[in-house]
Amino acid sequence: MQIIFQAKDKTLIVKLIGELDHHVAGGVKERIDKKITSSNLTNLVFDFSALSFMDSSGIGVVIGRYKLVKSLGGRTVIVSNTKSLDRLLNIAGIKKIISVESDIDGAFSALEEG
Amino acid sequence: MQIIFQAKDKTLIVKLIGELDHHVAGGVKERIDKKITSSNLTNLVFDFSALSFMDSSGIGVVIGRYKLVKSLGGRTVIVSNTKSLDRLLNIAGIKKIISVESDIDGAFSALEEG
Amino acid sequence: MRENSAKITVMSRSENESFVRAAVSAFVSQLDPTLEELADIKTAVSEAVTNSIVHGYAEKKGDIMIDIYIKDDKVKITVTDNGCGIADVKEAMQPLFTTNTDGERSGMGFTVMETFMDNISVNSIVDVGTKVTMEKTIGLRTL
Amino acid sequence: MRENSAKITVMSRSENESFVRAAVSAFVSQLDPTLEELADIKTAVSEAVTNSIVHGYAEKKGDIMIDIYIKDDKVKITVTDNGCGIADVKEAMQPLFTTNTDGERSGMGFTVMETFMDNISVNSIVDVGTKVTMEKTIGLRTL
Ligand SMILES: Nc1ncnc2c1ncn2[C@@H]1O[C@H](COP(=O)(O)OP(=O)(O)O)[C@@H](O)[C@H]1O
Ligand SMILES: Nc1ncnc2c1ncn2[C@@H]1O[C@H](COP(=O)(O)OP(=O)(O)O)[C@@H](O)[C@H]1O
Repeated sequence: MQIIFQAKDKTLIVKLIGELDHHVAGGVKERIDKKITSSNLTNLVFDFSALSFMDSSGIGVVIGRYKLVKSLGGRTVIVSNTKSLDRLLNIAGIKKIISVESDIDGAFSALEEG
Repeated sequence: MQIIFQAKDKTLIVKLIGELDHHVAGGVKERIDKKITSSNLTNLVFDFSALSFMDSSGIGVVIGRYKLVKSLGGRTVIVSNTKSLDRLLNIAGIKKIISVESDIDGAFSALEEG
Repeated sequence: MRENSAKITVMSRSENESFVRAAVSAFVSQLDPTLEELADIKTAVSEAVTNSIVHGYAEKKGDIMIDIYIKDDKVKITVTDNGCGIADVKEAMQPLFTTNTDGERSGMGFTVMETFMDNISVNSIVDVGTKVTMEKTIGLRTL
Repeated sequence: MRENSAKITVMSRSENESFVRAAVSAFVSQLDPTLEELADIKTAVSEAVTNSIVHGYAEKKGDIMIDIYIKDDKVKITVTDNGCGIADVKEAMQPLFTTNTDGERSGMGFTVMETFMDNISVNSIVDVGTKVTMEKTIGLRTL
């Protein structure tokens, strides 16, 4: 699992490349949490456009980070454009609490509207 | 296994795409033999540049076709550009009887020299 | 396609989650599934195998058996462990139910399996183990 | 990487040759091999599995067991069948030797296994079966 961090305005963009499963979930959580708590960035964008696999372990990653960012006064948005991932986010009820956009521009629009 | 046949001058070019193993070898032999015997083409070029896998079952495919073409008065040349395939052709002693070229142009030069 | 089967046994190590997904995916490919069907199956299998590692064996080590059986356009997959077992299967299968206390698990594993496969059944005996059976028909369009 | 192992059992059907290659490849990937090392291993395993199908079981059906064991930078793979066995293993391993009569086989299977792996050993008992054990160290540069 490769993680690319990028900062834009007050938002941290976390791009995950590869397969997000239970095996890598712990490390991914740790690295993202470190980045969030050590920066002054408020919002979080999960960029899942380069994710080739995710199961419910990834749901845990998303929800935990959503809660952390919320406790710091920020908002979370997900970028996703694959059907399987979309269904997973739907089943897990993620879409009710986090908006899912098809690209980064959409994500920033959603943050601004928010 | 996908097979693409192409004729150029008096030469039949057989391009194999995918994995050449025992499972597909029988069908591949049959289709190539049919093409050779039903056409007036003399020489054979095996284009292995799009082959993602080959084991000794492929050696059987090559040797059998080499013999058939030879019996009809023609010559056989192989196009190959991967290291693993090169080693396989080496071990099997194919390189002593069939010239192996890195591209189609090289294959036709080899046929002309022949 | 008549019928074909394969059995995979791995140690309960999380490295093997991706291996099992890749292996199951390679075997099921014989049925020429769509990328989405393949993703569904990989996700469901990943949930079951992860459960055997995380819950079934927890800190211990043991074997996980994955049986794949295909017949015509149907695939049947069982994931079996000899772990701690589940006392109340019905409760365990409720969405959001989890016995995990550190907040790492979402409690959505069984729900994902149920949604991504056509049907799933769970057999479990406490201290003996758990067997999850999942089936899916390939090429079945949801209307 | 400490150690890890997996066991795959398939029916002796030629469709399973590509499945076993894909599965072994996915498991061995844990050692981060080069593409060439992976191709070597896939080729050697493909030879052994094909032999079990073509020679070991011939027209009959039976199971083929593939055991993969990795430790540090070493991979050990055994391919076992309960087929007809080999009467004279030394002779069978000679380059170009084949009992195949219709000219379909090249007699180079064992030679390929020997060349692409660091070492190979063959245990066989007539009417009981054959077990081929192959080892390779990953990251070992040939000088
Ligand atoms: N193989 C298993 N062995 C023992 N318990 C299991 C197994 N699979 C599931 N469980 C139990 O069922 C509960 C619900 O599982 P699941 O829906 O996958 O959610 P999660 O894995 O996120 O907890 C688990 O928390 C666990 O208590
Ligand atoms: N698993 C096996 N069971 C029985 N006989 C085998 C097995 N593997 C190899 N053999 C015997 O050894 C011979 C040589 O094998 P190999 O070098 O792979 O060449 P090929 O498969 O082309 O014949 C085979 O022709 C066969 O007689």
